[in-house]
Amino acid sequence: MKRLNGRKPGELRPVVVKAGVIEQADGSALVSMGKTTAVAAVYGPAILHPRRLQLSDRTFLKTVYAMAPFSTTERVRPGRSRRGTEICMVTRHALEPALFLEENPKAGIGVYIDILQADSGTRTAGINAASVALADAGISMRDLVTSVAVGKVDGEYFLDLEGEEEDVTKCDLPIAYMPRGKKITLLQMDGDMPAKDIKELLNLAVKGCEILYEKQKQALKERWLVK
Amino acid sequence: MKRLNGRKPGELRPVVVKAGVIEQADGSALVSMGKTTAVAAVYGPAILHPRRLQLSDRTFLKTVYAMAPFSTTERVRPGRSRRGTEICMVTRHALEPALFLEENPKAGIGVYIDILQADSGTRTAGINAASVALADAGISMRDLVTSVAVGKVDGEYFLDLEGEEEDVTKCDLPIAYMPRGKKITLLQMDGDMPAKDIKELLNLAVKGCEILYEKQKQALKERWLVK
Amino acid sequence: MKRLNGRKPGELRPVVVKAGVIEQADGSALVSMGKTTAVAAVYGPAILHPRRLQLSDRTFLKTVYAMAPFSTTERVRPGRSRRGTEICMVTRHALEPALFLEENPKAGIGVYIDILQADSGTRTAGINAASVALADAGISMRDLVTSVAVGKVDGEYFLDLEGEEEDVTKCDLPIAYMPRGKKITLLQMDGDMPAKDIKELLNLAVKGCEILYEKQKQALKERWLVK
Amino acid sequence: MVGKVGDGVILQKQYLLNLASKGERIDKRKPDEYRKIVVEKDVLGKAEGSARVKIGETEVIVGVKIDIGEPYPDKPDDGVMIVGAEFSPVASPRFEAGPPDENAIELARVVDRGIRESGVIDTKKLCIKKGERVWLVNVDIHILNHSGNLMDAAALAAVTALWNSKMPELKGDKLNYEKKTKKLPVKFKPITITFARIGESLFTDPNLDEENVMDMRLSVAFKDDDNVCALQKGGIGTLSLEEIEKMIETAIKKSKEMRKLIA
Amino acid sequence: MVGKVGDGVILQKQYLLNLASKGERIDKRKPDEYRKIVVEKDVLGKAEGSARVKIGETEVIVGVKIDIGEPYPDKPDDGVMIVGAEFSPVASPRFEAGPPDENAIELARVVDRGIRESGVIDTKKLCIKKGERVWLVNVDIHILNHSGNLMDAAALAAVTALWNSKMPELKGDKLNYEKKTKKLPVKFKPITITFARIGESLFTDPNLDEENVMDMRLSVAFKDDDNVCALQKGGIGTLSLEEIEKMIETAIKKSKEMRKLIA
Amino acid sequence: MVGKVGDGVILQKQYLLNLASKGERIDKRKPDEYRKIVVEKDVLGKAEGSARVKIGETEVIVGVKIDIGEPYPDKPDDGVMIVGAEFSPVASPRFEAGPPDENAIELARVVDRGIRESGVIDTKKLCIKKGERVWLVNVDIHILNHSGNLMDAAALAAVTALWNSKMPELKGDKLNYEKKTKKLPVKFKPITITFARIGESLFTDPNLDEENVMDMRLSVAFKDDDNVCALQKGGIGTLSLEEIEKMIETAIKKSKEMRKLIA
Repeated sequence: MKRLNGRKPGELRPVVVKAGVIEQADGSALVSMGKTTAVAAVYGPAILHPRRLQLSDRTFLKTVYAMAPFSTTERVRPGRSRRGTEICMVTRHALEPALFLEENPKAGIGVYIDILQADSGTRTAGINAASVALADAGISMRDLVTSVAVGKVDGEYFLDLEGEEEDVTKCDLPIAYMPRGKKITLLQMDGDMPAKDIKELLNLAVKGCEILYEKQKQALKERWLVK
Repeated sequence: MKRLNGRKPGELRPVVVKAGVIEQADGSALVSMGKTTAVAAVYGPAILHPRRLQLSDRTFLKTVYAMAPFSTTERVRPGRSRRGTEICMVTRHALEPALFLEENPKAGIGVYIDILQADSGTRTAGINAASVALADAGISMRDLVTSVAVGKVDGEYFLDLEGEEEDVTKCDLPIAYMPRGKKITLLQMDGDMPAKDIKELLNLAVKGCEILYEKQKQALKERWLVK
Repeated sequence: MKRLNGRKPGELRPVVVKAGVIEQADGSALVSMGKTTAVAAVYGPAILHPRRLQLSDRTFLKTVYAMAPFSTTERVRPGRSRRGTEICMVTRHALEPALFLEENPKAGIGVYIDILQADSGTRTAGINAASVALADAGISMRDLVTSVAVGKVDGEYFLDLEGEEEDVTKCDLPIAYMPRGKKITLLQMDGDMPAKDIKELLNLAVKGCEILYEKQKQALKERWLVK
Repeated sequence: MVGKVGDGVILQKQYLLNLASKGERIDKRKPDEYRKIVVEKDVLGKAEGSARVKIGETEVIVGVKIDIGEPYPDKPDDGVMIVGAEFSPVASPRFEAGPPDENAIELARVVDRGIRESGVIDTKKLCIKKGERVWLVNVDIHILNHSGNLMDAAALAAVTALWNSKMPELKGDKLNYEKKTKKLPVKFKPITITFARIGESLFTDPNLDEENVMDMRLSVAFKDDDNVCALQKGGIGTLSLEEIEKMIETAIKKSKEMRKLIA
Repeated sequence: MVGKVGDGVILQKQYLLNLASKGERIDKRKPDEYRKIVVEKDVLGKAEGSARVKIGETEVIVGVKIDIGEPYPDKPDDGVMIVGAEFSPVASPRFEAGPPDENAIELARVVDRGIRESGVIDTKKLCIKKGERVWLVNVDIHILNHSGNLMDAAALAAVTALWNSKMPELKGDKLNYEKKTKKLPVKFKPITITFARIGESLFTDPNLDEENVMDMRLSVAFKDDDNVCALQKGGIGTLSLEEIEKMIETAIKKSKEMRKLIA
Repeated sequence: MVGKVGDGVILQKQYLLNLASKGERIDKRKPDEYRKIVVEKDVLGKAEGSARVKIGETEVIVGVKIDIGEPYPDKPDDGVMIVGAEFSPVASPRFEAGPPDENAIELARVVDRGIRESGVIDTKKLCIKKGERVWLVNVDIHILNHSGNLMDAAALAAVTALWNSKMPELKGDKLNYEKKTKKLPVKFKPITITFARIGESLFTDPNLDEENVMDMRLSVAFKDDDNVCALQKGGIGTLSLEEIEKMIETAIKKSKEMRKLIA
C-alpha cells in the first residue's frame, strides 16, 4: 500500500506546533499532525479547590481530553465516554514523569486537551500539545514529552498512522517518550505482531519522537524569543 | 384572528392569585392565568448547607422551576431540561432586584416553582407566584415582581398570550416588572418584529403588569387581614 | 401444581451458607438458596468519610444491593434501578434492628450484597448473607437476621418460592425475622389474599426462618472453630 | 438546601412518647382516627384523569396521562402502567430537586404494586395490537404538602384518578386528546391504610410529628372484597405477629369507610 | 478546579465604575466601539460548515454537522436544527468538564432562538420524506478563549458557519460526506449586539473585566431588514424602557457594520 | 465509603523496596513466579459461558451473556462483543457503587482490545442478517476479591468463559436460552502477563502490597502463536526499551504455561 500524500514509511505527517494560543490560559499550545488538530491549555499550579482533592505529598494533576462534536465525520456526542476516560488516564501517566509534582503538595495543575479535528493519532497529538503547554506555563519539567504512533502495513513499518492506514495496519502502537533520558512514558498496542517486530516498531517510534521533539522546542523558542 | 374566549387584545386571561397555599412552606402562592397554573413555595432565609454554597457578600437565592409530568398534553418527562435550566436562571435574575440579599450573607432562600398546568406563559405565572410567595414569607422586598408576555397577531398587539396564540404570534416577548420604580427585571423576545413595535409591545406589557400587581397585592391583603 | 425438584410445600430449597468468602473484607458470606446465590461483604466499622455522612447519634449503615449483569437470563444492565433502591432500603431496615448502632456514633459500616445468580428470592438470600457477614466481621448483634419468602399456589402454602412458582403464586410475601425475640424486621407482600391466609403464611415463613437460622449459626461455627 | 435547625426535637419526642404510653396523640385523635379527608376528582385540565387528596394538611395531586407505546416483551398483549412519584421541593424543605430519593421511590413502588398486582386495571383491554402497540398509563404522584402519611393520600389519589380516567380517541396512528372516548377499564378500588408505632401504641394516619418519632410503619392495602393486596413495613423497628394481625383487623374496617370517598 | 484568588477584584470594580461615570472604558474604547473582529470561514476539515470568530481576545469556533434524522412529530415536514454550546475547560479556569452549565445553556439557547424563530434556515427545504426523514443540522459552539462577549462572537460564528455550509450527498439511505452537493438553504444573516451596563453607562461588546463588574447585560439580534429577532436580558440589574429603546437604536447601526463581515 | 487509615504504608514501601533491591518479594516468590492459579469453568447457571479464576487471593468471575442486536453501521456483517467490568464494592473497601471508575474502565478496555483486535472471536460467524441482526456477546467481569493483578485474572477468566460459551437456540425471532446449540466461535486463547516494577526489579503477578508501591506496570498479551496482541503500560513510572524487550521475553514463556489452564 502506498501512503497517503506520497509519504515515505518513516516520515511524519506535516507537523505544526504553536505555543501560546489561548490568551487566558497560563500555558497553551496547538499541535497539528496532518489533519489531526489538538489544542491544550494549562491552568495552575494553584491552590486546589475543593480541598478534598488536595494530595498531601504531591500536586494533583488533572487531565481532561475531549473531542469537539465537529471533529469527526460522524458527529461526536458530548459527554463522557469510556474511551475518553482511558485516554485521560494514560495521558496523565504519560505527562507525570516529566513533572516535579512532589515539590508542590496541595496544589493543582489542570491540563485540558481539546481535539478540534480528528484523523488518527488524537491521543499522541494531545500529549504533544499538553507537553508544550506545560512548558509554556513555565512549569519546571525534567523534559518535554513527545508522542507518536506506529504500525505495520503490507510488511512495512509506518510512522505516524493516518486515516485509512489505521484500518489496515496489523497493529497500532502509540508511545510517549522523553528523549533526554530515553524513557518511554506511554505504551499501548493492540493488533497481532511477532515480538521481534515490536522492537523495530519501538525504534521507529522513538525516531519519530526525536523529530517531534525538535519541533516542540522550536515552537517554545519562537514563543519566548519573540516576546 | 379572534382571541380565544372572546378576549380583547389588551385583556388579561382570568387571573387567580392566592397566597399561603402550602402549609409547610415559609411562604407560598398559587397563580392561575387562564389554564396555566403555577404554585410557588419559599423556604428560608436560613443558614445555608452545605457551607460551600454560602456566599460571603449576599444571601444565596436558589430558584427551581419544574413542570409536573401531567401539566401538558404530551407528558413531561421528569428531570432537567435545557429549557428548564434557562428558566431557572432568568427567574432568579427577575426576582433578585426585588430583594435585599446583601443584608443576610451566608444565608439561603429557596424559591421552588411547580407548574401544575401549562397553557402558555408558565415562566411569567411562575414569577408572579414566586414574588407573592416571597412576600408571604415575610421577606423584605423593594417591590413585588410581576410578569406577563405580549405578542403581535394579525397586526394587533395581544396581551398575555394563550394556547394557539403562541403558535401564530409574530413574536413572543415576556417581561418581569417592578411597578413602583418602573423597572424591568426580565426581558426576552424571539420572533421577527420592527423596532418600533417593540416599544408598543413593552408599553402594553407594562400595563398588563400593573393590573397583575393589584391582584398580587389583593391576595396578600386577603391572606394577612383575615388571619 | 407439583413443586420443582419434588419439593414439599413447606420445604426450603437446598441451602448453602458459607462464612468468610472474601479475604479482603472484614466479614463476608455466601448464601445459596437453590439457584439463587448472594455474596455479602462487610467493611467497618470505621470512621466515616466524607464527614457530612456521619451521624451524631449512631453508626451510619450503608447497604448496597446489586445484581451482577450475568445473574439472570436477560442480562441486567449495570446501574441504579428503582427496584434496587427499594431493596437497599428494606434490607437496611431489616438489618438495623439487630445492630447496636447507637454505640458507635460517627462511624460507618458498609454492607455490600452482590447477587451472582438470580432465581427468585434475591432479597431474602441477600439479607441472609449480609447477616452472617456482619457476624463474621465480629460486629456485636442482638441476633442473626434470617429471611425467606412464602406464597400460595393451587390452594397450598409454599415456602421459599422458586422460579416459575413466583409467576403463579397468588401472593409473594417475604419476611425477615430475628428468631431469638420472635421479631419481624422486614415485611412486604403483593398479590390478592384473604386476611386469614396472611396469618398462615406468616407462620410458615417463621418456620422457614428457624431452619435457616440453624444453617447460619452452623456456618459461623465452621468458620470460627476450624480456624 | 435550606433547612431549619431541629431545636426541641428531642423534647418533642419525649412528649409524644409520654402521650402514646396513655394511648393519646398530639392532636387529640383516637388511635384509629384519620384526620379530615377531602377527595376531589378531575382537578387538572391536561390530564386524562386526576385527583387531589388532602388528609389533614397533607396534600397530594395525581395526574394520569394515557399514551401509546410498546408492550413488555414477556407480556405482549398487556397494556403498561407506570407509577412515578416526585417529592417536589415545593412540598417540604427536606425535598430536593433531582432524581427521586429512596422515599419517593418506595412511595411510587408501593402504590404501583398495590394497583398492579391486585389486577385493578384490566390490562388485557389495553392491548391495541399484540406485541406491537398497547396503551401506556402514566400515573404521576405529585406531593404538594407533606404533613405525614403520604402513602395513604397518594394511594387514594391514584385510585381516584384512575377510576375517573377517560381514554383519548385513537384515530389511525394518532391520538386526539381533545376527544375522550370511554373510561379506563378499572375494576377495583384498593385502599391503603397506614399505621405508625410510637412506643407501644399503634396509630393510624400518622401526622408529620408522629412520623418523625415513630420507629415502625406498616401499610396494608385492601381490595373491595377485603382481600389484602399489599403489605409494606417501613422504618427500623420490628413487628410481632400479634401486632400484624391486630393492624390488619383494624385496617379492614377503616378501608371500607375510606373507599366510599371515591366516586 | 484550579482557580486564582480574586485579589484586587473590589479595587478593579471601583476603578471601572469611576471610568464608567465619565463614559470611559478600561481599554480606551468608545461606549459603542467593538474590539477588533476577525471572521474566518471553513476552518474545520470534518465539518459541513465552520467559522472562527475573534472579538479581541475572545475566540469561538463553530462547526456545523449535517446528518439525517426524524422530524419532530408536530412538524413532520421541517428539518431540525440543534444548537449546542460547550464551555471547554481549555477556554477558562472557570469552566469545568461536565454537563453544560447554565451560562453555556443560555448561550446555546439564545443563539438557537435568534436563528430558529426568525426563519433563517428554510427548514421546509430540509424535508426528505414527510414525517419520516429530514435533514438534521447540528450547530456546535466551541469556546476557545473567553475574554468577554461570548454571545456576539458565538452568534456571528454560527451564522457565518451556516451561511457557508454545504450539504453532503444523499445516495439512497447513505450519506457521502466526501461529496458536497449544494449549499444549506440559509436566508438571512441575523446579527447579535450585546451591551453591558456599568454604573449608569451602557457599553457595547463588554470585555471580561467589564463583564465581571457589570450589573446587567442586554443582547439584541437583528435580521437583514433591521427587524429585531431576539432580545435577552442577563444579570441581576434592572432596565428602564428608555434604556431599551436607546440600545436598540445603537444596535441597529452596529449590526449593519458587523453583517458585512459574513461572506 | 468506609476506609481504613493507611498506617504504616510508608514503612511498608521502604520494606518492599529493600527486598526488591535484592530481587526478593514479600511473599518469597521468585521475580517471575505466579501465585497459585485456579481456573473453574461453567460456574454460573444463567450465563451462556462463565469462569472463576483465582490468582492467590484475587478472585474474578466472568459471565458471558449472548443476545441478538444490531450490528455497527460500519461493520454490517460482524457480530458485536462488549466487555464490561464492575469493581463491586464487595471486593474492596476502595470500590464504590456507581459508574465504573477509570481503573475499571481501563481493565475492561484492555481485556476488550486483547480479545477484539487479535481476532479471537470469529465475528463473521456471528452475523444473522447483514446490516440488521447479529449476535451480541456481552462479557462481564465481576471482581470478587481484589488482591492484586486483576488484569491477568480478568483476561484469563474472560477467555476461559468465551472458550466454553454455548449459543442459545434461535427460533424465528426468539431466543431459547434453555436450549444451547453450538459453541461460540472462538479461535485463540490470548493470555495476558503483567509485570510491576518495584525499585529496579521487575516482578510478574504483583500482589496488592506490591501494586501499592510499584511505580509502573506493564501488561503483555500473547496469542497461541506467540504473537503479541496487546500492550498496556500503567502507572506514572517510565520504561526503557531494554526493559520492554526483557519483559516480552519472559512473558512469552509464562503465557505458554498459563494457556494450559484453559480447557
